[in-house]
Amino acid sequence: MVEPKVTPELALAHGLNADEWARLRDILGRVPTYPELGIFSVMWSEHCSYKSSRIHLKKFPTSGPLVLQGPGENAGVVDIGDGWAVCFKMESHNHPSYIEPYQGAATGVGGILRDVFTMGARPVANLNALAFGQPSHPKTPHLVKGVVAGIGDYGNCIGVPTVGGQVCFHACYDGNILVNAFTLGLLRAGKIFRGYASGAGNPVFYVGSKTGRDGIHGATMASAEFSEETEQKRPTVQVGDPFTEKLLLEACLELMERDAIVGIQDMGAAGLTSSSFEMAGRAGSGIRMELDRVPMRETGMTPYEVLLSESQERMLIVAKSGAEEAVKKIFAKWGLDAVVIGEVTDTGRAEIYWRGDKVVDMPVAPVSDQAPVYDRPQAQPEGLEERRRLDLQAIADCRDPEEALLRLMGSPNLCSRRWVYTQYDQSVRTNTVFGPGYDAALVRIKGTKKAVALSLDVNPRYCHLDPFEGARHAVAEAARNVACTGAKPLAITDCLNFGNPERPGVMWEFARSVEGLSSACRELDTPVVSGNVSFYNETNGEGIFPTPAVGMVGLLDDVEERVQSFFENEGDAVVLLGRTRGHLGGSEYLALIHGLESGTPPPLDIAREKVLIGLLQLLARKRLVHSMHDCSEGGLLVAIAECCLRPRGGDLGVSISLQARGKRLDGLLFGEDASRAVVSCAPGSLQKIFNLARESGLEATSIGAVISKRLELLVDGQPMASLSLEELRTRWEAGFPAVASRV
Amino acid sequence: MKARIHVFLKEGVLDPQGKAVSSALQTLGFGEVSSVRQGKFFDIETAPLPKEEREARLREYCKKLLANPIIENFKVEVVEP
Amino acid sequence: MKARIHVFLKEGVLDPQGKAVSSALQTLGFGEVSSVRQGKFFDIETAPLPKEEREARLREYCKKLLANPIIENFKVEVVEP
Amino acid sequence: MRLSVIEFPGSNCDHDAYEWPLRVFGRAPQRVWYTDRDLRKADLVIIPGGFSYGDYLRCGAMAARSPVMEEVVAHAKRGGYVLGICNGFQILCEAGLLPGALLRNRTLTFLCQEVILRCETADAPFTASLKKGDLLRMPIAHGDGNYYCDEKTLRRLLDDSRVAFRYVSPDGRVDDGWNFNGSMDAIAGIVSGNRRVLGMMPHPERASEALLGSTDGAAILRGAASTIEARKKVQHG
Ligand SMILES: Nc1ncnc2c1ncn2[C@@H]1O[C@H](COP(=O)(O)OP(=O)(O)O)[C@@H](O)[C@H]1O
Ligand SMILES: [Mg+2]
Repeated sequence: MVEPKVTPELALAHGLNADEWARLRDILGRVPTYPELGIFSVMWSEHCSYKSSRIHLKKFPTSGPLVLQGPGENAGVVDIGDGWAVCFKMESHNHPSYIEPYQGAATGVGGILRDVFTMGARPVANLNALAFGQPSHPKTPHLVKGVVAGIGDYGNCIGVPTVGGQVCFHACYDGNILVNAFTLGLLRAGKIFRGYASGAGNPVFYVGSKTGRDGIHGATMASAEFSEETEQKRPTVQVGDPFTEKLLLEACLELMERDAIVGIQDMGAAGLTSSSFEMAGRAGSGIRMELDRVPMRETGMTPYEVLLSESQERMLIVAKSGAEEAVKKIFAKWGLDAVVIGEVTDTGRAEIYWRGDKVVDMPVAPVSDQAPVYDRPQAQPEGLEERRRLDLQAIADCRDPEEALLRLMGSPNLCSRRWVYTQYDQSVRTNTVFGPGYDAALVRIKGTKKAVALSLDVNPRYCHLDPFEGARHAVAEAARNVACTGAKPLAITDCLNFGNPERPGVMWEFARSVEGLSSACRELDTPVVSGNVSFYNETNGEGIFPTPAVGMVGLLDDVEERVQSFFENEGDAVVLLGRTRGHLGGSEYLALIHGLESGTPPPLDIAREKVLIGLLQLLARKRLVHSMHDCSEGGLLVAIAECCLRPRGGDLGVSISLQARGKRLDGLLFGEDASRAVVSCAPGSLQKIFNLARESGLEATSIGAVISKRLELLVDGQPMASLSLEELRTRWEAGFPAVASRV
Repeated sequence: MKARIHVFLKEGVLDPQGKAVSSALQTLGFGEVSSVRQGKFFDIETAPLPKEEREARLREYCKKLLANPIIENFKVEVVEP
Repeated sequence: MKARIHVFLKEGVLDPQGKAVSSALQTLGFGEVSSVRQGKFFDIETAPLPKEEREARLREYCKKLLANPIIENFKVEVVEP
Repeated sequence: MRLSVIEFPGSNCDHDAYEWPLRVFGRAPQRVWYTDRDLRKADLVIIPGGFSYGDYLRCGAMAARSPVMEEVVAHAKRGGYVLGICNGFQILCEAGLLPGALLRNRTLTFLCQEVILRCETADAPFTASLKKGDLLRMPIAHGDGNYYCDEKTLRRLLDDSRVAFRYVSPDGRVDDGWNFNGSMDAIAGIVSGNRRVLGMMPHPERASEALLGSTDGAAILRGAASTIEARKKVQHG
C-alpha cells in the first residue's frame, strides 16, 4: 500500500492540533514520516500523554512508608509485610465496551491483568466497577449481559477469581457505559519488575500473540488517503484470547524466576509504540527495532500498522544479553512466539527499520517529556447551584416505610448483584474468604496469617451534586467497607471517568474531584499508587456524571480476626455506630421515590470517618462483634435489611426500635448520613463496645436485636414495618434479573 | 420453511478457537492443515412464508439477533420452502 | 485444498443454545419461527491432497477431534481442490 | 499412596488440586506436564479443573487427545485410580473413560455458586468415607456442566448405581430448582464400571478448609486414600 503524504491536514486527522504539529516538527527538524506521525499521534493522545489531567494528578499523595511503587509504572505496589507485596491498578475500557460489550469488557480485563503481571505479580483477585444507562433504555439489557459475560469469561478462563465490584444504573450512562476493571496481584517485596529498556546491546523480545490490524486508531483510518483499501483494512475490534493470555502469564512468571529480564511491559493502548517508547524513555536510552521481524497474523501489513496495532496478549521484554536462549526455551514450552526484534541503544533515539529502510528516526525523550500539557479552562457547570437546592418542605414525609423499603431493596441500584457475580468464578485459587456480597472482599495470603480486603466504590449522584465531596465520599465509603472486615485501609487506585475535558464545566468537575480524592486520601493515610483517566465519555454534548471510581486495598494482619457483614446469631444485640441526622440530599430514596436528584451530598467529616474506621478495626481485633456492615446508599433501614439476607442461606430477622427525636421519618430511615455502621454482637459485649465508642468519641446506639423470621421496626414505640424475610429476599433477588433479562 | 444461516467472523478478526483447532490438528499428525476458521450455523424451521419475503426475513434474524455486525458476517439460504 | 466441515448435535440431544435462540427470535416478534438447532462449522485450508484421499482425511479430522460421536454428527465437503 | 496432578495448557485449578492433599493429609503430589508420558508411579491421578486449551472447540476435547491422556487411560485400564474435577470430568468423558458428555449449562451462562450434593453410593473408593444420602456443600464453577447421556447409558448408570453425586436441595431432595446447570437426572458426578474413576463437576478441592466455608470436600480424598492404602497393604502382604 502506498503511504499517504504527511500534511498538516493528515496530522489534524490524527488528532494533533496546530501547536502540536509545530512542536513535533521542531523536535524532528523536518516533516515526520507517516509512521512517525502515527507515533506522535498516539503518544500525544489524551490516553497516553494525560495532557489534560497531568497537572491535576500531581496533587495526589502518592508516597508512604509502605509504598514500593507509586504512579508512573504499569501498576502500584504496596508492602504488606512478611516479605510480600501487593500490586494493583484499575483501568477503564468504556468506549470499546459500548461498541462491543462482550469483547470490550473481556479485553479490558486482559489489559489490566497484563499491567499487573508485567510487574512480576501473580494476579490473585479481580474486581470491576460498572455503570449502565437506565434499565428501561433499549440497549441496557444487551450491554449488561455482554459486559458481565465478557468480564466473567476472561477472568474465569485465566483462573483469577472475581471477588467484588460495583454496578450502578443512571440515565447519564445511556450512551456511555463505564467498565472499570481492577486487578490485584501478589509478589515478593524484593522482586518488582519494571518497564525499563536499559543496557545498550540488550536484546528486545516480542512475546505472545501475533500482530494483526486490531484496533488501529480510528481517526487515522478515516483519513482520505486510504480510499478503496479502507474497507478490508478497517481496524478490527480487538478479540480477547484468554487462553493465550493464560499461557503468556505463566511463561512470563516462569521467566521472572530466572535472572534474565532487564525490563518488561505489556503492549496495551498504542501497542508496540507506547511500550517501546515508554521503556526506553524511563531508562533514558535508545532503541533499535526491525519491524518486519514482528510475528504477524495478517498479510500486507505496513510499518505504520505494526507500530499502532492494539492486538491483545503481547508483551515487550528487554532481556539480558546472553539470556536469549532461556527466554526462547520458556516461551516455546508454553507454545508462544518469542522473537528478538531489536536491541537497546545508547543513542537516545528510536530507530525503526522496515525491510532494511529506516522508517522512524526520532529522539525518544521529547516524545514523552515534551508531550503537550494543558491547563484547560474550568468553570462551574451551569445548573449546579440549582440542583444543589432542596426544599424538603415541599416533599411529603414517608407514610409507608414498609413499601419504601421493599421498593428500595428491589431497585436496580440496591438489589442483589447475585445475577452478576454467579457468572464470575469467585473461588479459584482457594484464597477467597469473603467474595462478592460482602462489604469488602477478603483474600487470604497463603503462607501467612494475613488477608487483603478490597472494595470499589463511588456514588455518581454525590459527585454530580458536589464533585469535591463526592470524591471524598468515594474514598470514605471504600475505606469503611474495608474496615468493616476488620482490615486497615492501606492505599487506593482510581479510575477517573469524565466527559469532554475541553468543556470548562467538565474540567472544573475533574479538578474538584482530584482535589477531593487527594484530601480524603491524605487524611486517611491511603496514598494513590496507581490509576487511570478516561475522558470524552460523552455523546452529542451529553456528558456522564463525574465518576471517580476508587479501589481501596486494606490489610488484615490476622485473618482469624475477620468480621463478616451479616447477622450471625438470634439474640445478638444490634448497634448503630455514628450519628444519624437524617440527611436526604442526593439520596437513593429521593431519587427513587420522589424522582429528585437534588440537594447536597451528606456532610463528610473525615476526622469522624477516621475514628469510625479505627473503631471498626478495634472491635474486630478485640473480637467483640459478630458482624459489621457499612451504612451507605439507601440509608439505615436498607443497611439493616442487608444484614438479614445471608449469602449462604439461613436468613435472620431483626427487631429494631428507633427514636425519631423530631426527625422526618424518611430522613431517619433512608437518609444517608456518612460515617455510620451497623454491628451485631453478643449482648454481653454491649457495654465494652459502648465504652470503646465513648473513648474514641463516637456515638453508639443500641437499636435492637437479631430474631428469627421477620424484620420488625418500631419508631418512637409505633410499629412502622413488619416484613417476612421471604418477601424481602424475593424483592431483593428479583431486581437484577428483571433488568438483565428484559428483551 | 427450512433455512440454514451461517455466521462467521469477518476477515482479519482474530479467531482464537480456529487457531487452537488448527494447531491441535497439526499436533495430531495432520501436518497438511494450514488454517482453520470456526463459525456457527443455525438450522431454522418456520411457518411458510411468501417466496419474496423469505431471504429478507432470514437477514432480519441475523441483524436482530444471530450475528454481531461489529465482528461477524452472515450468509442466509433457504433450504426448502 | 479448501474444505468446509459442519458439526451438529444428534437428533434427540437437547440443544440449550438453539432453544434459547428460537424463543429469543419469537419474543423479538418473529412468531413464525418453530425450531432452531445450532451447530458449528469449520473452514479448513490444507496443502493439496490426492483426490481420492480428501474426503477420507476430512472425516479423520472429525473422528479424531472435531466431533464428539456421543452427541454430534458431522458432514464434510471439499470446497475447492 | 502416590498422587499425580496433570497440568494442561490452560488448567487453572492445578495449583488448588496440588495443594489439596497437602492440606488434607500433608502429602504432596507430583506435577505431570501434558506432554509427559510418565505418571510417576501414581496410584491416584488427579485431572484438575480449569480451561484446558481455553475450552475452545469443546471443553476438554483437545486435552483428552494429548499424550499424557494415553497414559492416564492405560493407568485406568490397569485398575488405577483417577479423579477428574470440573474440566477434568469433561476431559475424562472426551477421553472415553466415563460415559456421556457435559453440555452448556441450561442458563447459557457460567455458574459459580455453592451447591449441595447428595452422596448416591458409598460403594466406591472416593465415597468410601461417606454414607449414602450424606449431604456435602461445595462450589461449582463452570459453563458446561449440564450432564447428558443417552437413555441406554443412563439406565446402565442407574442399574450399576454409578451415579456418585446428585445436586439436591438443602433438605436433600432432588429438586429442579437446585439443579442449576440442568443436568440429566441432577447428576453431578459418576464413577467408572470398576468404580475407580470418578468425574464430578463441583470442586471438592475448594471445600476442604473451614476458612473457605466448607470442609466437606476432604472426605472424597480421604475415601480414596484409605481404599488405596488398604489395597496396597493387601498386595504387599
Ligand atoms: N460488578 C460486580 N462484580 C462483582 N461483585 C459485585 C459487582 N457489583 C457489586 N458487587 C458486589 O455486590 C455487593 C454490593 O455492592 P455495593 O452495593 O457496591 O456494596 P457497598 O454499598 O457495600 O459498597 C458487594 O459485595 C460487591 O462486591
Ligand atoms: Mg458501593
